[in-house]
Amino acid sequence: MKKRTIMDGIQYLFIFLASAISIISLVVIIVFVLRKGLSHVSWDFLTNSFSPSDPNSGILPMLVGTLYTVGVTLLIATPISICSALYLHEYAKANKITEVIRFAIDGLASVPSIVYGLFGFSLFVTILQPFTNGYSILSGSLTLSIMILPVLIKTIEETLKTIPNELREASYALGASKVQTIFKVILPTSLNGIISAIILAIGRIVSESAPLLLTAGMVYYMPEGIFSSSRTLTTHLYYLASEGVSDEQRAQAFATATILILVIVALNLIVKLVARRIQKKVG
Amino acid sequence: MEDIKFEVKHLNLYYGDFQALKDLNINIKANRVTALIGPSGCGKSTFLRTLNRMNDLVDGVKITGEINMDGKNILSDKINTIDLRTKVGMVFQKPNPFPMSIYDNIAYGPRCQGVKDKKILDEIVESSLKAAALWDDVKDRLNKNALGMSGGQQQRLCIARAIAMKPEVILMDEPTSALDPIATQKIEELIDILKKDYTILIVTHSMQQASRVSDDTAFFLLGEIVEFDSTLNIFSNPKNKKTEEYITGRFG
Amino acid sequence: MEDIKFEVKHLNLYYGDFQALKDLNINIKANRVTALIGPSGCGKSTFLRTLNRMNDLVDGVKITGEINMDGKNILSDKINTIDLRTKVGMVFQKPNPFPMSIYDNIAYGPRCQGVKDKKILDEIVESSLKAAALWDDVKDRLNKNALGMSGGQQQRLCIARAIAMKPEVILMDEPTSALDPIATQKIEELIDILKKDYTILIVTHSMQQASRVSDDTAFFLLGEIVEFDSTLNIFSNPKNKKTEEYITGRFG
Amino acid sequence: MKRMHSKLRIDAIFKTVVFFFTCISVIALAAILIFTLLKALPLFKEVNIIEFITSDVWSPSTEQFGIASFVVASILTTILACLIGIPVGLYTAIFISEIAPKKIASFVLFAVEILASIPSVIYGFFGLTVMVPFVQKLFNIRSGTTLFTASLILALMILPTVVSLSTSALKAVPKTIDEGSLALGATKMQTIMKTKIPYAKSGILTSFLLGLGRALGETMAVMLVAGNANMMPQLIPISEAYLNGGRTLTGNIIMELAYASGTHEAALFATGVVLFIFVCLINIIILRVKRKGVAHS
Amino acid sequence: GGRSTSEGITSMIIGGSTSIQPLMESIAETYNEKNDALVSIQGGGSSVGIKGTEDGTFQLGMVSRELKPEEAKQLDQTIIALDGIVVVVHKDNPVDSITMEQLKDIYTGKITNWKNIGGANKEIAVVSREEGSGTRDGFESIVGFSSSDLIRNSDIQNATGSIISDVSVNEHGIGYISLGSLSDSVKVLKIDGVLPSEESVKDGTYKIQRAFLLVQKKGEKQGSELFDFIFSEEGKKLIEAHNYIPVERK
Ligand SMILES: Nc1ncnc2c1ncn2[C@@H]1O[C@H](COP(=O)(O)OP(=O)(O)OP(=O)(O)O)[C@@H](O)[C@H]1O
Ligand SMILES: Nc1ncnc2c1ncn2[C@@H]1O[C@H](COP(=O)(O)OP(=O)(O)OP(=O)(O)O)[C@@H](O)[C@H]1O
Ligand SMILES: [Mg+2]
Ligand SMILES: [Mg+2]
Ligand SMILES: O=P([O-])([O-])[O-]
Repeated sequence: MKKRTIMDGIQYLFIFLASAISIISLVVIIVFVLRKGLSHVSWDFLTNSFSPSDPNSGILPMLVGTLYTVGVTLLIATPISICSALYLHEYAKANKITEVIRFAIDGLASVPSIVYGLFGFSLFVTILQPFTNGYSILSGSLTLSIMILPVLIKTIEETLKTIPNELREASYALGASKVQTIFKVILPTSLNGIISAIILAIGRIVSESAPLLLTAGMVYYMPEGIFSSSRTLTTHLYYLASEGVSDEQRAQAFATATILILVIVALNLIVKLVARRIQKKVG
Repeated sequence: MEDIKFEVKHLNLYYGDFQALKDLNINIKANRVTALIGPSGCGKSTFLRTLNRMNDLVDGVKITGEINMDGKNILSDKINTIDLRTKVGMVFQKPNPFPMSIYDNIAYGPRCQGVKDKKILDEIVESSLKAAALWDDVKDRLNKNALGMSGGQQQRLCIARAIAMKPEVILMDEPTSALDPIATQKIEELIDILKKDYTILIVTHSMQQASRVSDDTAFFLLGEIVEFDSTLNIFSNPKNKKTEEYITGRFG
Repeated sequence: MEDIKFEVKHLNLYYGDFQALKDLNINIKANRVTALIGPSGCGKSTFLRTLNRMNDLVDGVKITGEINMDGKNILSDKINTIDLRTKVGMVFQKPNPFPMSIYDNIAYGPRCQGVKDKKILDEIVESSLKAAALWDDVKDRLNKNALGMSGGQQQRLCIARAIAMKPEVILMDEPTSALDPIATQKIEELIDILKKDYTILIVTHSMQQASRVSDDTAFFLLGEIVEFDSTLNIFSNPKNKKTEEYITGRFG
Repeated sequence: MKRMHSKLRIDAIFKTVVFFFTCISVIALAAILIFTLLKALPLFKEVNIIEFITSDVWSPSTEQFGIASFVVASILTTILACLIGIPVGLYTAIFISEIAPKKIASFVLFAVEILASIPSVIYGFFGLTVMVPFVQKLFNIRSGTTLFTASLILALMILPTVVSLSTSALKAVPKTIDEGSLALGATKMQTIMKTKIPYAKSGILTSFLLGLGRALGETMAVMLVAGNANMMPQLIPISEAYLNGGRTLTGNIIMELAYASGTHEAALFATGVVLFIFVCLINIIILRVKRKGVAHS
Repeated sequence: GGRSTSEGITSMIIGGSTSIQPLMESIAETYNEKNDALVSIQGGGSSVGIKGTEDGTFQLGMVSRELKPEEAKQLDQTIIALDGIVVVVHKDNPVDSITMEQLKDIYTGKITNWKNIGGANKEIAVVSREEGSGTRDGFESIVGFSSSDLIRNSDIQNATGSIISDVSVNEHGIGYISLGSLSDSVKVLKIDGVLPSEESVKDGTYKIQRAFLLVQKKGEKQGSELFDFIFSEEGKKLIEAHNYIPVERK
């Protein structure tokens, strides 16, 4: 009996230690960024355009560039992934074709982002240049939308799984067609889940850098449309962190990182709220 | 003699390699309540779901034989299942209202058929809820979410939803097994009323319920129908030894 | 008079604000089978799980009153629940073998107690499997994964697993409701054998099962014990009208 | 009747549309594979595949392309990252799913989710300014940009993957399993270690492998802290390997792509292909693990 | 020249060397303002600049190294400025000056401890740029060793800022960067007694220097107004403000 208590105690110790490490790392990173960055964040910083020669310039073009990239990427990826999730969960039979599709989606999920960069660069920037204007928001978004497909498909499929089969059967038993069932029962019921999947995807898009460097380019002007090259907040941060040499640029880097962290925390909070709403609805 | 609603001939059903129904032959009479009883896994639900082709949704199901409904073989490929299901309504074991308002739940079926006129829908909703003895409970909160109702109310809503399609047959798969005694009693009373207008098939695990609500009873065992007769005969004078053992509780 | 195993006094149990057990007073006799019956949600499982403090695991449970097992109040804070649970074994509704070999399943409990000697473990495994009437079925494949067994075998494995702890009491919560008739029969026969050595409490939904296997029966309703008597009396001559209605199937 | 048939036709059309969209994933994966391969092809006119993989001389200026040292560095960082990140992750998952009160558990999970979505550039930035000097002082070595530093950052980055997937695997263990164990007088810790973890084995393993994949594929953060030295890590003693700089496969690509042309560029795409093959191997293992998991439940 | 958008604004994309990028960004900024034009600057690297110019992604490429012969066949080059490559160490490093020979020995691994050149007893941590970098090209060719002779355990960073970060936190470190990117978080070494500055680069006493090029497809005459601006007095001021050395148009 004694020995058991000791063994248990050791395990508990490990568990608390590990959890402490997880939490502390997060706290350290966030504090590190915010402490140095928060003081430089101001309304002007958010609303001024950027100029490498002006230490007091801001990040408005990158905010806009990020919004553009998020918007275009979602516009491309959301319909594709909703359809894919619907196909996989509502239509697909357990056969070879489905297996291939699932393998492809798992494969896409594990392709390193740098390989996406290589691919996007050689296809969208180089070969399709007449259509994408080379380095552009469009090239970046096309690359990213392929990259986030698996996340979106999987999370949406998870939502579809939580819809009890009884609801589908109820609908069919009332003489509804499959399309009617999907549009009147399945999609409305999974709306919250789809929204939180999208918010998760936004997080991915916002934090991605390597593929965007190679496809959306580094122009810091206010983007004029999807054919403009543009920096997102993250590639801007990369630029400041790797090319920034002055103290002012360092400060800007930390401030940009601060904004990024705030955005990320906000997005995660929203996901949580949405998830809670789903739980209420189901439970 | 009463009208025959379903004439089942040599019905076999396979889930992949597993044969769940074995050469069933049975005539279900119109405007009566037929109870399907038998131990777990004997094929009651499977049979019930064959009557509105709900099994089509399951992968790898193979069916042979014939089921003639009013003389037409509903197992034929030519049958439009959507049509069939509007004629053969279904109520499930667990109440499964859609996560929308009570009104929308009832109006769901008609709307899927293309009914758009608000007045007609209003009428359908009211009459269906009345038929399901639910109107008085909910008439003041038709726009509330149906998930806020009690289990018994939800199950009556599901019955109302089926009635709204003006079906000819209502299939019920253990409709009260998730309900408390009082809600169960209400549903049983409702079945008694509904049988005037509808042909009703009900799967139940409760001998008591079968004897209370049904006119005819079919006893299933391992995918076969062992005995089919009037409920009175089955319970008072079973011909088959297995039937007797089952209803007296010696197994199952 | 028989020995009293559990003396329950003024037992109240709350899940948060909801009172699931209301002032229960009952004496469970040793080396007998006591059946707990009653409609769904009446508190049978809750009561059963109080006897081995399984409810401790549920958030927000509050218990008042006393349960004396062999004269010691097992609800006291001082009781070592781990000790208690080795004395009061439990078998669940759905067979829940661990995803490991048959041998390891049985050896699991003793190993958790620190038994390491292979010979002792071998002995325990063999005797427990024999006691659960499973030895002949599995003696040649003790190292096979337990999940490959049939449902009935799995449930007997779970009983063997409980027996391996050499408990004094075995609690069973609807142990056969997931099983087919033949497996059920085997378990019932097993219970009959086990009651010589163990005090057994069994929750069941089947009146037939209660009357077949138990010596005493307690009828629960809405968290209260309505009637507690020998099974014979309860089924042939219930004193309470509710009990009578329930066992004759007029509700529930 | 007319309308009924049109309903069925709409069903069929919709199914086709949905299927078409689903195929995009397959097409995309194939396209990625084909494009990286095509762009890598010119290399193999100059260098044979065996040499490319086994030579540790990478010298674009003399047209010598061998990635052995980068493969070794990738493997080394991935292994150490997993050795640190996986136990910490698994134990944190146990804390979240088994031990912590609900409120604390959801807070820790939330923290972990945030860790997951912090951009890797920030990890790199943090690593460069905090961890690199720290590691240098700690070991009193020439430079803090080492494979060890990279492994630490990677451990942090795979933590969320391991934690969140292991947590869901543990949470998915039916309650009946732990009740079964507790009812046999096992302690809570015995229940977790002896029954829940074996039960959730396939999910937990999958989380490990996905973490491994992430460590292997991570680019930005690693590039910023690993030092990127173009040399074969010295494996004996192992500290020699970890306390020196090194260059991973991903680092090699992002490092040089901007200045590469011709054969050099092809060699970088070929590096991408090798990375891709590694990831595919991991994926196949995951698939195996999942199959096993399905078989036992 | 360049492309014209519908409003008649000249828009042009210039891409390439990340060393020239900051300079060109501020040139473009002023130029755009004055001429109502839309010249945008893309990074990428010298090779990307060359490739991009050849395939039309960029109208002009920024190149911070010498063109290879086969590249020179395709492209016209214009030197727009000179740049000194300065050697930097940690601020607390007592060493102030170094000879070209020592520098070469350090970068090729013959000298591995600061004490050998009058510093503390500390192992030297060499930091270099990546293969293909214009800065590295210039540094190696003037200091006099080839890429494959670089000490193997040298840290490699692919950006000026990263080199500064690396060296600024490491008392063992030594690195080299573009004069225009110099920051006061690191210490500059004299080479053979000469401190790098605009003057010393211009008059040639500071030896490690290279040219910044803009390239375009042979025969094309894009952006001549931009070139006018670069070589105007205002342009030269901008170049000087960045600590580079303006040159005359050739
Ligand atoms: N989708 C399916 N795939 C394979 N086998 C199935 C499927 N559905 C049911 N079965 C099997 O078919 C047999 C009959 O099942 P069915 O659900 O009809 O039984 P039941 O009489 O309704 O039982 P219960 O009383 O438990 O509901 C069972 O052995 C069951 O395991
Ligand atoms: N963890 C819990 N939290 C809150 N309420 C609970 C919890 N577990 C059970 N209850 C409630 O306590 C009451 C008694 O439940 P219990 O499971 O004991 O019933 P039972 O008699 O075993 O029913 P059944 O026959 O359906 O198993 C029910 O109303 C149930 O909803
Ligand atoms: Mg059934
Ligand atoms: Mg219960
Ligand atoms: O960025 P570079 O100037 O070194 O090519």
